[in-house]
Amino acid sequence: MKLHEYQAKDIFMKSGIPIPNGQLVTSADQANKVTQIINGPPWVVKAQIHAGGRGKAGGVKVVHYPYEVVTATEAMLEKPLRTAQTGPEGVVVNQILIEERVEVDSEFYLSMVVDRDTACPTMLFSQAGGTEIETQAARSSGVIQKEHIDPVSGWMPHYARNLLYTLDPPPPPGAMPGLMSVMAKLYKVFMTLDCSLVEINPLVFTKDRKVYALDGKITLDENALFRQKELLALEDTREKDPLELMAEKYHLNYIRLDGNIGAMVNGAGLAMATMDVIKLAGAQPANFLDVGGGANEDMITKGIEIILKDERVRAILINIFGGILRCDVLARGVLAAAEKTQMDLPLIVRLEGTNVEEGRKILKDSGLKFLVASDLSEAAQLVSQQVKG
Amino acid sequence: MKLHEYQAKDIFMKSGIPIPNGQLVTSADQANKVTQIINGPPWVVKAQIHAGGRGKAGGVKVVHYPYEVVTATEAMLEKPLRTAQTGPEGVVVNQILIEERVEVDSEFYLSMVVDRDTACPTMLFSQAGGTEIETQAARSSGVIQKEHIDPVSGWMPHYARNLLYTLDPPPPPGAMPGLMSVMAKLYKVFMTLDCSLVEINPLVFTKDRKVYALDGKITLDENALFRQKELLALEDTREKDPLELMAEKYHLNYIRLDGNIGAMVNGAGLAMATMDVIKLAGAQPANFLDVGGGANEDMITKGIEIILKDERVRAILINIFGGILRCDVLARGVLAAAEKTQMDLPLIVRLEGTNVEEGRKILKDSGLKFLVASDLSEAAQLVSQQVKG
Amino acid sequence: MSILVDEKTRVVVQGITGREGQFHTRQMLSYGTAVAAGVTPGKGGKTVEGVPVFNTVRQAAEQEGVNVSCIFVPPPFAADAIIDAASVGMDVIVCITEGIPILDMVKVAGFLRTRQSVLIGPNCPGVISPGKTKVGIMPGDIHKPGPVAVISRSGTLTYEVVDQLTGVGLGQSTCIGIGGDPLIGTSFIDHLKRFQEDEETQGVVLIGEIGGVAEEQAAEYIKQEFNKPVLAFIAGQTAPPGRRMGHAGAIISGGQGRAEDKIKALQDADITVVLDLGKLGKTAVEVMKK
Amino acid sequence: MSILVDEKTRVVVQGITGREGQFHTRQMLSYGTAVAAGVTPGKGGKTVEGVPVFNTVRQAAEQEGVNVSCIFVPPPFAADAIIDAASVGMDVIVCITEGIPILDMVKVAGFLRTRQSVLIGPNCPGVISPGKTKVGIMPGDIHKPGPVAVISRSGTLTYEVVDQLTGVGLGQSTCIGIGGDPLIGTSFIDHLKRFQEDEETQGVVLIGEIGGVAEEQAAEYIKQEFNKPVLAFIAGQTAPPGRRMGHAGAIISGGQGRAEDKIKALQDADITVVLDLGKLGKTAVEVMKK
Repeated sequence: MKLHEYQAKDIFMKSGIPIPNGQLVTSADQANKVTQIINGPPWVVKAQIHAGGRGKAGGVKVVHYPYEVVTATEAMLEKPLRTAQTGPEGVVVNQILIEERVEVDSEFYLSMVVDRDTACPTMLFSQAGGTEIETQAARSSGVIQKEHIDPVSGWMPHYARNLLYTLDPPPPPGAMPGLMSVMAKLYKVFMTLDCSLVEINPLVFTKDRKVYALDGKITLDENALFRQKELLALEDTREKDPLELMAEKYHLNYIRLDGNIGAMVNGAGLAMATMDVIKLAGAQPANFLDVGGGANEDMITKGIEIILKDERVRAILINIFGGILRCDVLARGVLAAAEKTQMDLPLIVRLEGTNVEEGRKILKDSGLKFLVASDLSEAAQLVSQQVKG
Repeated sequence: MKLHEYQAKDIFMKSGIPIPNGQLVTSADQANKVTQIINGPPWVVKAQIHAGGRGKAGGVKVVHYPYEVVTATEAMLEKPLRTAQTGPEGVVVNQILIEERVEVDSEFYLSMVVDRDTACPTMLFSQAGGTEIETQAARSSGVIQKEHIDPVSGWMPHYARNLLYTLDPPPPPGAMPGLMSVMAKLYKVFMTLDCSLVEINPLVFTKDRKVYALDGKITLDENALFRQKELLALEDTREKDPLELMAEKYHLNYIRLDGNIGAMVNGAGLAMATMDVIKLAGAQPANFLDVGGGANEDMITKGIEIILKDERVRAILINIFGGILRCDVLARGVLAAAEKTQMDLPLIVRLEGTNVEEGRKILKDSGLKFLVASDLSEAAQLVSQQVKG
Repeated sequence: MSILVDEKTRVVVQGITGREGQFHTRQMLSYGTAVAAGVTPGKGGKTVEGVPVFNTVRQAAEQEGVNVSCIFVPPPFAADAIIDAASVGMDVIVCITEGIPILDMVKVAGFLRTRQSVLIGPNCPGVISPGKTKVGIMPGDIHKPGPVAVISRSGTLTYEVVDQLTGVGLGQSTCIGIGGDPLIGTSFIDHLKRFQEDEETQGVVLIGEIGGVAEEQAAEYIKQEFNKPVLAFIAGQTAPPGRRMGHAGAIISGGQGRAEDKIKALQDADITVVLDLGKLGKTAVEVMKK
Repeated sequence: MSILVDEKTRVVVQGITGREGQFHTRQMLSYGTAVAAGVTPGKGGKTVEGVPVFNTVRQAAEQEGVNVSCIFVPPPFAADAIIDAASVGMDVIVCITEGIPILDMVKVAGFLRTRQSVLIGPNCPGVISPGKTKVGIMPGDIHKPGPVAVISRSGTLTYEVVDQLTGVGLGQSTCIGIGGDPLIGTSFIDHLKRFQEDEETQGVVLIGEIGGVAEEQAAEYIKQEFNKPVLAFIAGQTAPPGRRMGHAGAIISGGQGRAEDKIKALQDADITVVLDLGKLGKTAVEVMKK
């Protein structure tokens, strides 16, 4: 679950990580008032969307007159913002953060993730703070320094020193305590809020010798939200695909893709492989849909419904390898969905595994029109023919 | 640093460990008023001293009329209480805790310490709650169950289950959530307050199916008090030996013993060995006094002053093996003390190690009367002769 | 032979009284697995499918001599269950549970560094040594004993693969689902080392997917050290970057974890990579002949 | 030979710019110890007694190839220093610092379980292999090279013992102060095992004190496994129960840690125990003859 910049910064502030003064607005009128309470000029007007790359896309403006705060806000609010990370249709901006501007002396990149190889929370730090850290990282490894935080020791000051003293020249003595403190607090935020990512980019040292988080990004571990209930209120689903939201509600893994073949599969690996096979057969999947290993009849019905809500879909491929999910359960779910909706799209079904005979029989006896595939390659060929023909 | 029962219980309460309602009083008048706010009769009147064994010594009374609360308070307050742990002179009671009484169904023993062998925080639990856990433990091992809490995992519910399901019969289902919760919270208190001991004895399950800590004992790790500043205010030094208090102030390790030979040594091991040698020579040490490896002149002076304040002392043995503490520094400290006080007790000095010649010369040239011993056995013989003769 | 589990394996099911625990205990028993004990706190003394239930893993181990645990407890309690099982000294711990918070797994991984237990999973179908024992949730009847080992990050995809293998006459020595989470107890390499030593295993099918660099590492290891035939498949060739594809660990991020890189690494190590899953069985016949 | 440290040892002093760090760096250098680097955060680039100072242990290790650390940093920062040194892979870490919170040492002990570093201390005088190198704060000149090893929980008491040994003509192979805290990096047994293998060491003097059961464990180990002569001394025969005798670890509590029990355990293992410290040297001459 992604948080907005303003939400991340609010968490930073409460955790003792300094941030510039700022105020969230959702109208030009509010923006006008904010110029009276936030230090300026200049001010920074920042579109609040979950995607990165805002700066280059015009989602961050530095302005020098109060009226410019208002016009900049008006220019962004309720309009789609297209960044390198949003896709071509962009994302509609619903909220704007207006901040004082601080005078930057030096910029750093600082973040925390869990490293898969070492199974350790890991802090990443770079002198190359700014907008393009990911491409920089890709280009020259070594630009980003890593420190694995041992789960027994927890945070210790030497982790911060190991990162900071890699800088050449080392940070000015005046910056050390502030930077070390931010690192310790970032670790604490990461651990106590069950984050999967916390990022400050840039973390800056200002000309008046203070340390600030100028931007903030937090992604929460959705598996841990059961013990982070107070963070649930921070969810902003307005940027999400409506079908993905619907799928979440029914605990289905659905991801919208660019093609026109609706696919429903049990198990993530098999679902990915099914997408791949569809593509190999010359068609394009409209979605990834994993109903899970333990799906029940209702979840199958909902899965079909979601696929049918997608108007681009021209044919449906159901690929089930029965394990926990029995094929007869699947068959009943498909029938229920077919009854509820008017399913008139070509349907290709490939069933295998537990109770496969019973499942096949239920479908056959139902009068529902569908094609049976005996294996996965054949299923992909059949569905591909449907959309080509 | 030991806390009183009422202080431990206050910490328990703030941590979510249930305790009986109670109120601390320091006068009979306050005791009288308390009967109106604490549920009763009956009430429990408990002397607040650091030593254990109060129950058997008459330091805990259950009373049934308000006037008895007052008389019980009067009977204890400002009087010495002698328990098996106080020594024959007892400890003066300055504070009384008055509590409601809960109806006990079953009693348990629960505590946490750091286990030296495994280097793990360790929870101890026993069905045999009550007053005599230490002797019981000594008598039959196995009565107390131990669970080592791994420093990576921290607290986890299975630690509690491993302890609780050793009970035979297992605790009533109604008691499990309460007992598990107390265990989790006890662990948290132990870790977050840097305790060296937290003990609840007895932890009870009441007839109305609630769990309470009926008594509480907390000892804080003095090495960690630098980061537990708010706990410093809980120190009650009134029960301490005045000379020990004075020594603490000067960062000297002083412990009052029963004999009449004042001993000053650098290093704890050598100080213990010196006590042992004094005893082997037929005399008794009046104290353990370790001035530490890095003592300065002033600390030596203070050490001598503390020894001289003890009126039982009839002779002094100084045993220094110069390492970090140089013998010349010691000699100057002794002279300074001799000047400040009128030291007229027999003094035996045994010096060895760094700058020993210079140290010996300083003492010799000072005109101070003292005997020099060439080795430790001789030093002990000499000092022993002084008190025998 | 076989690795990790065999006919001597005695299983304790943690979470045996839950819906899934009960169902799969029945399935395992009917496959012939020696499910010797179950654990559900507070349900000690009951039985499930004739299997005695204990309050703690320790009691189950003491009284029934179990050496392998199969965990079905819900995500909030799963790390506790794994650490409990490891404390008691289980040789192998199979954790089926999906959705464990990643910081819980950081603790588990740290804890396991000082213990001997091998953790399979979490978020995995388990381990089966066909004809000997099954510890997990895979459909037993698609397997048959034989010389091919399977290591996979996936569940149903593994069943698909095994079904094809069995279909072309290639039985299996041991099939392991290592799990679809970013932090899992064992890597491909851990098991490749075991299969290298396992005389019954004549070749390995390795089923990877997007996310992480485990397949790249396995490729490097195979190139340097492994001398039995290997066939690989990588799911997610068409997956978009930045999205978790069902499995928490199946995500391309920071330029890492793409299927094409994994396929290239495997091919560079002279490993045959099947691109069309439907053809895996047939290709396996050829590869395993080598 | 000798154990832990020798003429090849290259030392980094953590906390080199502090009062004690500076003083003992000078002392170690004058004994002949190769103090190759110092660490004090923020003081990188300076020198102390000609020794280059670095901001981090990592930098010191990379640039000066040190393999043993000697720690003089104050108690609140000592656990950080130990873990830092262990992360960088020091072979031996000698922590002189007294007064480290015990829960910090719980962390340190947990951390070290997965690392190779040997921690000596904390709250110890250090390690000396006379004539070769000294890593610690003991007065070097009372030592002389020879066949007797010393392992002790104490500081000045060890100097007393070494002085007597040297006085009776018994030189030392390696003398180790393992530390006076309840949680320390190594036990008597850890070093007995090393001395067992060390050809130069012909006998061991073991200096214990009240508190814990390390001496009892050592007695058992010696009885079972150790075949060189051992002489023991236990301080605190007259110490009252329930009081910490200077050392945080020197306390009789819960009926455990009494000198008499330790002495009995040692004697039961056929180990000569000196009761009068003044006679240790002479007794050592007899015992080491065996």
